[in-house]
Amino acid sequence: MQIQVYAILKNYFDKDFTVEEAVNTIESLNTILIQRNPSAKDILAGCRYAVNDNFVDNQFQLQPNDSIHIIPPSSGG
Amino acid sequence: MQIQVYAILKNYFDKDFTVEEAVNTIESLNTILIQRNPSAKDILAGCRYAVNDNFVDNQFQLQPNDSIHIIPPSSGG
Amino acid sequence: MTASTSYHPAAGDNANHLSATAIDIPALLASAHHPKAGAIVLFSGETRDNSHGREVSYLEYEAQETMANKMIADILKQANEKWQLNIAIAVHRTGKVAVSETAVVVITASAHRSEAYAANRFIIDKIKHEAPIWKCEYFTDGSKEWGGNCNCRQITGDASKHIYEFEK
Amino acid sequence: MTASTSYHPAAGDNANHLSATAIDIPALLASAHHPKAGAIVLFSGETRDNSHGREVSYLEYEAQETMANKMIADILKQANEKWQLNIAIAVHRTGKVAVSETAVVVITASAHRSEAYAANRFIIDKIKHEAPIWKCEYFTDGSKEWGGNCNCRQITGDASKHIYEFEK
Repeated sequence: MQIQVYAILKNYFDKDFTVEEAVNTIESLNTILIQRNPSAKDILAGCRYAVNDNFVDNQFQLQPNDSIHIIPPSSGG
Repeated sequence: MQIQVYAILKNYFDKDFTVEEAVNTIESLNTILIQRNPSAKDILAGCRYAVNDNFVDNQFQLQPNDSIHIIPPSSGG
Repeated sequence: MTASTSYHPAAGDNANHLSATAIDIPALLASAHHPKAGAIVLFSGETRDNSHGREVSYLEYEAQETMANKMIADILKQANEKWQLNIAIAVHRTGKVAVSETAVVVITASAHRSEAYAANRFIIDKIKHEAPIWKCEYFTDGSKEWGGNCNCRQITGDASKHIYEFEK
Repeated sequence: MTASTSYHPAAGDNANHLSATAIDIPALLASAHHPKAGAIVLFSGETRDNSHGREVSYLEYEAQETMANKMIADILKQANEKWQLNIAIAVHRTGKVAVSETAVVVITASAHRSEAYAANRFIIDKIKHEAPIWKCEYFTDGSKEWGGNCNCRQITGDASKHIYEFEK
């Protein structure tokens, strides 16, 4: 499963990386990411997940080939 | 006494003209102007008078050499 | 025109806020950047091709120039005192203004956007109600009409008291 | 860039609302005239030389580009439906933006000025809160910081619910 992170999340993870573990939902993916880097827990709690360019909720069912973007709060403008 | 009018008032008076009659106040000037052109009465009622580039009220005491501008409501922008 | 149309709090206001020729908006905007300003708001009032259901050919603006210039300078000063602006610029056309051309431009710059928007709106509303500037509409049917007067006096009973849109 | 950044209600929105190079504001403004529009409002968000008391060298913007572009297009569409605009344009920079350079520009045009101001404010507030675009501040002391995040979630309890300035 391909993950892409942005902005402040790049201080905690590589910009692009792969999760090989079997994950069915965003919630389980989130758990894995916190295991990988526990210091990212608070930051991740403020982020939203997008799958194929649409925001999804924690119960969203992931497919193995989904492209997942983790979206921190906006700071544009 | 030199009078200058603007905008819609030019439909009722010359742009620049002279009042030779002795007038002491804006109020008496206004009366003379209405005598000259009674159809301007309503329009004049909505206008303000300026003497030497300052707005003045009806009781303002005029001097013979004052330069008087009659200012219709704004329609700029 | 560029430098002379801005209000610089420190320098006072010796600007000319009226222009008998086309307003150079890119030049004014280029002069409105400021290293402390995070927000620039520009308003351009332009001639529409219609008014009260009639087809407009062009507008012509007349002003009592010395008073209008002084009053616009004073309005910019008020806005600056109220919102601590980095830049406040206003220029109003006189003479003929074709459809889609700018009749009046207001530019405000401040650290944050709320102040730039509020000040901009304040300035244009004040200019429209107070400055001795008048529009004559020339219609495509050949007729003309002095128009769109501020008629606040009918409500306030005082020609010097206005109902400003920014207060609504 | 000129034609492709505006929202034309009839044509839908195929514009690119992100730009990796300097935004050509005079060109955008020139494209925003409309014979039915009496009011054009332009907002330019620019890099300030300071932030939270520290001296800023420049900003760098990153975006999730496909989502940001789609969301900005949708925000312009919402504004157009709400205020019947003649023109609605928005472009946000990505990459490095120096002090006094434009990071984001919004242009709205409508028959009368109230709608142009309100729509402009709506669009910039929505973009700032919603669009997946992030600012990294580079300070003159050599440090950098991802900053100024929308933190509405702490108040609303929902990352998709924001408190917009235009509603205040």
